[in-house]
Amino acid sequence: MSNDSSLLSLILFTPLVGALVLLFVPKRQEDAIRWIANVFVFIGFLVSLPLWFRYDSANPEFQFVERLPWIPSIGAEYFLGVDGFSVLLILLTTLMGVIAVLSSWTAITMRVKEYYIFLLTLQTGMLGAFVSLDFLLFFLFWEVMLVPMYFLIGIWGSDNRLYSAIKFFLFTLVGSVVMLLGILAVYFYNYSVTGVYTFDVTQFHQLDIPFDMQWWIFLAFFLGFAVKVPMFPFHTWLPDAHTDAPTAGSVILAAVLLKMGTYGFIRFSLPILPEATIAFVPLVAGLSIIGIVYGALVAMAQRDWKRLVAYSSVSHMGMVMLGMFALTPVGITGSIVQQLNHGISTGALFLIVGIVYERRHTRLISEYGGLSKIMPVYAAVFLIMTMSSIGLPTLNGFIGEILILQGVFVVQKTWAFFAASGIVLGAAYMLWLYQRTMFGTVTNPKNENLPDLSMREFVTFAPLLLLAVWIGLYPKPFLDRLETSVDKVMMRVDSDYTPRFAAVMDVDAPAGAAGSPAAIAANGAARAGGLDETPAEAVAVTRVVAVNDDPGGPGMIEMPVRGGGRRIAAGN
Amino acid sequence: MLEITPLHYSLLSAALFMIGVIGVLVRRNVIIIFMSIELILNAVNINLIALSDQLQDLAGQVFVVFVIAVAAAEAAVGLGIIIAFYRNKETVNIDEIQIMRW
Amino acid sequence: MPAGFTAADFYYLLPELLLTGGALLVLVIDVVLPRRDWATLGMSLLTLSVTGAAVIGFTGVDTTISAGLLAIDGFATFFKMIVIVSALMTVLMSPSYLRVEAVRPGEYYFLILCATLGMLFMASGVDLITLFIGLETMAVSFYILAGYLKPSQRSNEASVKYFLLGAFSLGILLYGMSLLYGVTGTTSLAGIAEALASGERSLILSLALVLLVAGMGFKIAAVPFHMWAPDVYEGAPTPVTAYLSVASKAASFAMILRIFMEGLPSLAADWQVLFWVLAAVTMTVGNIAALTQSNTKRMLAYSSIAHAGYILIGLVAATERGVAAAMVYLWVYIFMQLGAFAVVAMLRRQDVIGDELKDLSGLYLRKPFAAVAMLIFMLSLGGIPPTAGFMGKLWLFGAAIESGFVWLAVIFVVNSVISLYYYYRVIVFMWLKDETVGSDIAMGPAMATALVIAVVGSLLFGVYPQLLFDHAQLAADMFGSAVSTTALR
Amino acid sequence: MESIWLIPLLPGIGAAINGLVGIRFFGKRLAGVLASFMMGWALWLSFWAFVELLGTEERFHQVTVASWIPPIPLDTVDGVGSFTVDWSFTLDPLSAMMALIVTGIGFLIHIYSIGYIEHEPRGGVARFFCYLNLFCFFMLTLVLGSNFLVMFVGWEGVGLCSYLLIGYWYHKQSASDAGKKAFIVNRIGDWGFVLGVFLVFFTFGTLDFRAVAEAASQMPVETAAVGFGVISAICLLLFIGATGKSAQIPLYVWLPDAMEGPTPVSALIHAATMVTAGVYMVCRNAVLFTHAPMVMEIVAVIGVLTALVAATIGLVQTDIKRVLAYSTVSQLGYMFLATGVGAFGAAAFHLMTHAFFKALLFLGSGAVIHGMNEEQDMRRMGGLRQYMPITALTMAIGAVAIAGIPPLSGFFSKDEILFRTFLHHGVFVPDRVLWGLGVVTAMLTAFYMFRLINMTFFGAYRGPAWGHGAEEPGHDDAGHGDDHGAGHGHAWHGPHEASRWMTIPLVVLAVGAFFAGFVGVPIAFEAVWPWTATIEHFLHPSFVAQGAHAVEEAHHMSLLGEFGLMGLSVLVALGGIWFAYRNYVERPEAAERLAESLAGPHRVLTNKYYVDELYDATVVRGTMGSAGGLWTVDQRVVDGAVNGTGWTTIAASWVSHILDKYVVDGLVNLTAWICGEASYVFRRAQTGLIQNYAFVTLLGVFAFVTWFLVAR
Repeated sequence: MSNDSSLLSLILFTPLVGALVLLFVPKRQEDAIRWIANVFVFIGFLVSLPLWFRYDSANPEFQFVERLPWIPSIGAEYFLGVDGFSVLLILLTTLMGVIAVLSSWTAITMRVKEYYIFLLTLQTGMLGAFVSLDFLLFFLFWEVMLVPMYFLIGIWGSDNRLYSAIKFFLFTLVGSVVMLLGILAVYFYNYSVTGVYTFDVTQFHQLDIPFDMQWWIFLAFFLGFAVKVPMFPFHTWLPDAHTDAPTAGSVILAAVLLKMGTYGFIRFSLPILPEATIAFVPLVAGLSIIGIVYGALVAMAQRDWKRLVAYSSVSHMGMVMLGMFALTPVGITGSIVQQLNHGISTGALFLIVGIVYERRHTRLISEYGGLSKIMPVYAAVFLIMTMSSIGLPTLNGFIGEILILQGVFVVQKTWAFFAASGIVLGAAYMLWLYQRTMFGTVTNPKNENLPDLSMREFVTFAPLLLLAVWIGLYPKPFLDRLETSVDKVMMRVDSDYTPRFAAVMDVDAPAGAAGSPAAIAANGAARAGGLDETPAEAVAVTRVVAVNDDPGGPGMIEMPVRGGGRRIAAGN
Repeated sequence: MLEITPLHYSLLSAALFMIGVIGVLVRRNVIIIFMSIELILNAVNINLIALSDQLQDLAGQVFVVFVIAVAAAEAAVGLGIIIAFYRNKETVNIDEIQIMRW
Repeated sequence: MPAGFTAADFYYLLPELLLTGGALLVLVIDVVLPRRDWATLGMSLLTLSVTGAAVIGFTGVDTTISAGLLAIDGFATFFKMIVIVSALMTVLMSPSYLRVEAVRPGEYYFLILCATLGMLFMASGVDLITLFIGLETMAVSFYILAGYLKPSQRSNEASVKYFLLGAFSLGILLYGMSLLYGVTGTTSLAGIAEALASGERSLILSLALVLLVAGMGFKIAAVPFHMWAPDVYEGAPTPVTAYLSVASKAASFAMILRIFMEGLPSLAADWQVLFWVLAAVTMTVGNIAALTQSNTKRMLAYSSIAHAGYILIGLVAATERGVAAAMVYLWVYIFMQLGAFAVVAMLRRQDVIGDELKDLSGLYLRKPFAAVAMLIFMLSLGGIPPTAGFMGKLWLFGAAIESGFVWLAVIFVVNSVISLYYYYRVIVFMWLKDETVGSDIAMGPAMATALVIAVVGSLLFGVYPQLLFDHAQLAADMFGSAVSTTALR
Repeated sequence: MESIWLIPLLPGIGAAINGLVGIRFFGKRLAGVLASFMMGWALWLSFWAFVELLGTEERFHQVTVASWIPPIPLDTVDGVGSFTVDWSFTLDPLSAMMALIVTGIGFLIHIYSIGYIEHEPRGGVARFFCYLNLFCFFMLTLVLGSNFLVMFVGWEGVGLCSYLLIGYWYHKQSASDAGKKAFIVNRIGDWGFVLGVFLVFFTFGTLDFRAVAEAASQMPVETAAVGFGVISAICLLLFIGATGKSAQIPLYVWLPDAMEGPTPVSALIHAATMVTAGVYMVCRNAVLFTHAPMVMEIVAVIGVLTALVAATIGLVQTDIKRVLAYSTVSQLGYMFLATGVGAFGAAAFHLMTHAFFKALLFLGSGAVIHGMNEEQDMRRMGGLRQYMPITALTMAIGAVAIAGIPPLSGFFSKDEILFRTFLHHGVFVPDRVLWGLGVVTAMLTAFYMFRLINMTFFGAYRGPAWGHGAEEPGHDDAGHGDDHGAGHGHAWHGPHEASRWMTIPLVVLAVGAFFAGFVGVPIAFEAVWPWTATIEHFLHPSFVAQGAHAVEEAHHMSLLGEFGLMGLSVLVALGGIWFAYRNYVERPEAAERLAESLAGPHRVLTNKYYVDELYDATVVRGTMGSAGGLWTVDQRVVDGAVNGTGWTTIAASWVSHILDKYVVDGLVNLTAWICGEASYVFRRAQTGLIQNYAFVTLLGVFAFVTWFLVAR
């Protein structure tokens, strides 16, 4: 394990430092401000790259851990650490940050300084939520994000920005303060059991909270996270916020902010409240499916380009939630991958709207048409991203959707049946949009001289295109990184689940106890000693199938486990 | 012959208190309202004295001294305030003290 | 109860003595150097600083002096610091305001210091008599301060209202105290607690309880005893309003906590219910009424009412954590509330009264620092991390949940969301609107210092609240729980 | 054989080069040549892979390139399985044959396209070849993929390319509409397909075709007695996918519209390759389907009905490409009929021969359209054989082949299907009914094909006149092919033969269409032709599970009977041809008179195109009537239903939108409104009067006291 003791802090605070530096740059030096913001956010991306290479995907523990006392009197700590979920989401965040900042170069012409300060602060807030392993710290960052986002919408947004901004803010706030109550309930319960005041999430992951209490806490968490996701019927802030936000704001909102909700579910709701999670599966799945179909249908009726994409988010995030609450490893894996995909493709779609909006200052679909002829490169990028969004194989969306639907299917066929209809509807509204904007003849004279993508604009798309194809063709590195994290969640929600990393676990651990948290801890301790010796033992111990020498995870053990898998819900 | 018990004092005090309260609620002249408040304070004083006597405890009487002193201070300050107000507004009708509302 | 005074009594009274001396000196200086505003200002600041230092000097002391009339303990020290820091900030934000209003600062500072003195006694009083004296010292000073702008009808009116209603509520409070005295036979809080320990109840006791709650409720502006607050806050000079809304509230809370936690713990079941209702109604009415205000001061008044409701939650919980939560909240509250009023005070110019929301419009263009500061105060009042307000709310949440008052916590949650709406209206005016009115805004060094203190306080205790928590916890521990913590259901 | 993964990859690379570089920088010819070269290379590789395959005993080779989705535990019917998918490709007889068809025909069509597309602007040409290569990439992935998901990659990918190519002239509303329609209708099928795939995994714990087949072969056949089991469900779901991709009832409506695309596209995608993917998929899962006889029956019924309905509609079409489109639908129906009766070999055989003659016919029609300056209406053609002899000859060969006249290829494959259908014993459908419908369809096929040939190449020229540059041909029937981009502004000099780029592929295909049938000569000819049923024997291993190398059951029937059936089908075909000849070539005036007397004076010769329509009607009478009716049905009902569905969806979406705006969001805003109103109420309570305030205070006190007295 190669843990740099302060890598996460570095990643976390680079954007904030950038914001602080910007504070001291004179307001009029707009280009300097732009350069500084771009440089800092790019450095932020660069320093996050080691996470990709150094993350040990065979290690079930949290990695790159940093732990300092923060508020000892209530047991809150500055406790950072990442696992597979957060690594991917952090990388997504830093990358989307670069893209968002870069895409704002010409789009933002007023109050430039404040704009970049808010954008960079937002970046730190989002990263903080992903790296925090202290629940209070998480909550702190979770709330911190709201303010810059509020300003991004409220100051640099379009027509109805004040309404949208306050709606976004209050809506998400309602959810999150209720969530805070839930957090405190867990906190005090933990105290009553262990006698220690702590917000340590890894400790919470080992709690066995009584079911009644779990039920209520789940509800509290649910409100907080579901608003952010957003799940039907808590989604109405989203179209407004998206529509009125500036392009970079929409991109960040879609690509990263929405992931907070799903991340919250997977990091907190599922492992801390496993029984309640199982009890709530029908509700969540139902809402997700409604969200999928409903979001798609409403998207189809939109006349506003951005609003259409916003509603498509509702649909896609419904898919993500459904996959997660299938509570199968495939479903959860798919759900995380789909989060990345949604970030990539919807982020790109918002950029795409942003580009014509910047040129024409209208988002009405009817204002456009025939752009293929005028802006061929733009049309090609849009096409690829449309295909990514509707889940065309070889592009990223497909991997996520197929994993989710497959994972859902084995649990409850009817869910998959309805959810898969999203595939058809998704194709319908996206292609219709594409046709209305890109195809046909140029009827609006204002469109005749629109310039095609500039080099800078193309550069904002390039990484997204690359990622879309990469995940589509070879998602293995991503899936590998999720493996142990998914297994850990699965072990919480399914006591019979045999994790894949069981193969590298302690030899003495009895098979039945392999899934217990204690065993993980023991294993973690054992592994701290040295990674290299374990695979050899592992081969001797259990049913190891193949040692894979993928560059992403040296020494990773793959093992398709057969055994008494418990069916979660009423599958037949 | 009726014996005057502490209860009687308390009843007197309560009556005085209510008179003061009603005075505060119904009178229109600020000065009279202020005097009603003084009535309330005196109700308190009677109560305290009677109880002090009943309990054979001096604290109650000490308390009364302080209340009287404070009432005097309040009277001074209060009348000053009312005069200041009167200078501006030329009225001490309480119904006209309503610039600030809602 | 040993008779007579000892040297130790005077030693422990050092802060109060210093403050009294300083206050008198201010008066003297005002006479000696009539046109030197800086002299009275300097003297006031010096007095407050020295007093503060003296208070800090008694950290860790836990004793009762003056024949059991005053307690010098962590709780008292904590509240004294709250009062002194707010007094300092109030003094700092005053000079420019007083200059614009063209009033003599000497007596003004004297009265501020007098009010402070009263509050110090409220913080350390453990006898109904001392508490009453302290309360009145404070109240009478405020009656005058509220009407300090003699030519202003609004100020006059505020003064009259505050005076009449204050005296009225004083009557109610005193009547309650007299009944309590009758039931228990003592004015000492410890004695009262002892007398009531048996748990006997009577009608008179209930009546006394309700009257006490009503009387104190008036001071902290809890609904339905809050009616005076918006009008007085609006009419009083802005720095006075600031001081009134922060320090008088903090001192009153100190008094409430003393009386109920130390004097009436055996009646906890009764007053918990009372305060539960009071808290819920107060925060709801305060927040909702604030939603549609267009006057900043009035809005902040309602907000202050709502905050009183929040803080009452700590009392409802009636545990060490609850008390600590209330203390933490009051401490962080001074920074955000005083800061907000400081910005409003700053907006007062010759041509602009500056207390309307629209006067904030375009502030970010004129005084970016003030706009940022106000943003932080608003976020803090709304309880958004990483500001101090969040940490305060966190403690209150925690106290409520730990004691099992989940529904109250939910009401609290809903209210904090509602409250954000009107705090955001302020932000909208400052940041999202560009029109500016009136002449340029000046920010003197004193005002700047006040703002900086407020900003630093609002942020520091949000990011690293440990110091504060420790003190609050320590101070609250002396009460013990009035009720056994109901474990989470 | 190890490098079969290169076969799809090569066109993929071609597409990438043309797409990334070509659109900007390549000349028209270079783009075409590059794309064709890639296809040629792929053809070469396919050919050698095929040869190598013949050399192996096992006739099966699988190449895994990389892991795609690494193993993740997932529940299946029996315990925890492992969901994993590899990028792996399979070469077996079926895929080898398909690869040859795709690369072979694809190569020819690429070459043809170089000539066809040369009037397009430069970037457009590269774009066209990019799409075309991309299509081949996906099609070959589909064909060679060795598990459901890799196949699905191709399956969806060809859909995308189809979308792009149909909408190639995207500035035309009808073209982009058609592309969109094709994609969405296909997606509906895909919805069934993916559910089928999920069920496959859930049932078998794997997605590999071979493993699935093996596992399925261990399970009981789900006959009517056993009931509709899980395999039947899988097959039904997969078949839904096939109906979308292969344009079967009820999802066939997109295919005729797809003719908006350039003709080479129609030839390659909508005739020879993509639309046969459904058939291929069913054949690929032959083992599964044979275990679900009830679904087989459904497949057969759908197939034959599609064949019949499409053929009848084809009778009255006047657009040359639409005739061919309906013909394709009809022929695909035949193929499904074959799979439905268990004759997978026959289906694959017909698939192959169809690829030849239908590609030929489409390319021929493309040459005609090209020569007629984008005219597609057959009523404006006639007598073209003198202007474009090669086209006429090759198309005639194609028509004879599709009509089923021996010894051309169509005869053998179609006859095999009819023969096997004749022998088939259905589950629900009475014996011989399917066969009877098939024979009727055969006759209709012969008729409409020769109607097409006759109207186009025989008789008098009915098209627009042409001058020497100045005169523009009249286009009063708008909607067909006027304005195909900037490249068509040149003056038209009358019908003319196409360039070499186009005629050479026609000739090659004609040769293929002529001789391809000889690989599948019926066993009845054993005496005269020793290599009978070669293709069926060759393909057989693909249709059975590994290790189950039982010889295909013999289909016994007397030689006389078998020849009798052949004779009958030939006769029927000749009958159709004769009918067409009689009414379109021999006595058109007579038919006109007939029309006059039967249809009433108001429909007489008002318009010469209209006369042709009426002429058709009077000649074919009842068939005509029902066909016209069905056309209407297709337009109004089936298509209407599709549009109706679309409309309903849009309506539903609007309802949802309104719901969202006024109810869901309304609740949110309502809350805000209530708060605002409450705020107003509280404000009004603040009267400013001291006595009111005192009164409220007292009220509070009284309330508390009362509460204490009453409640406690």
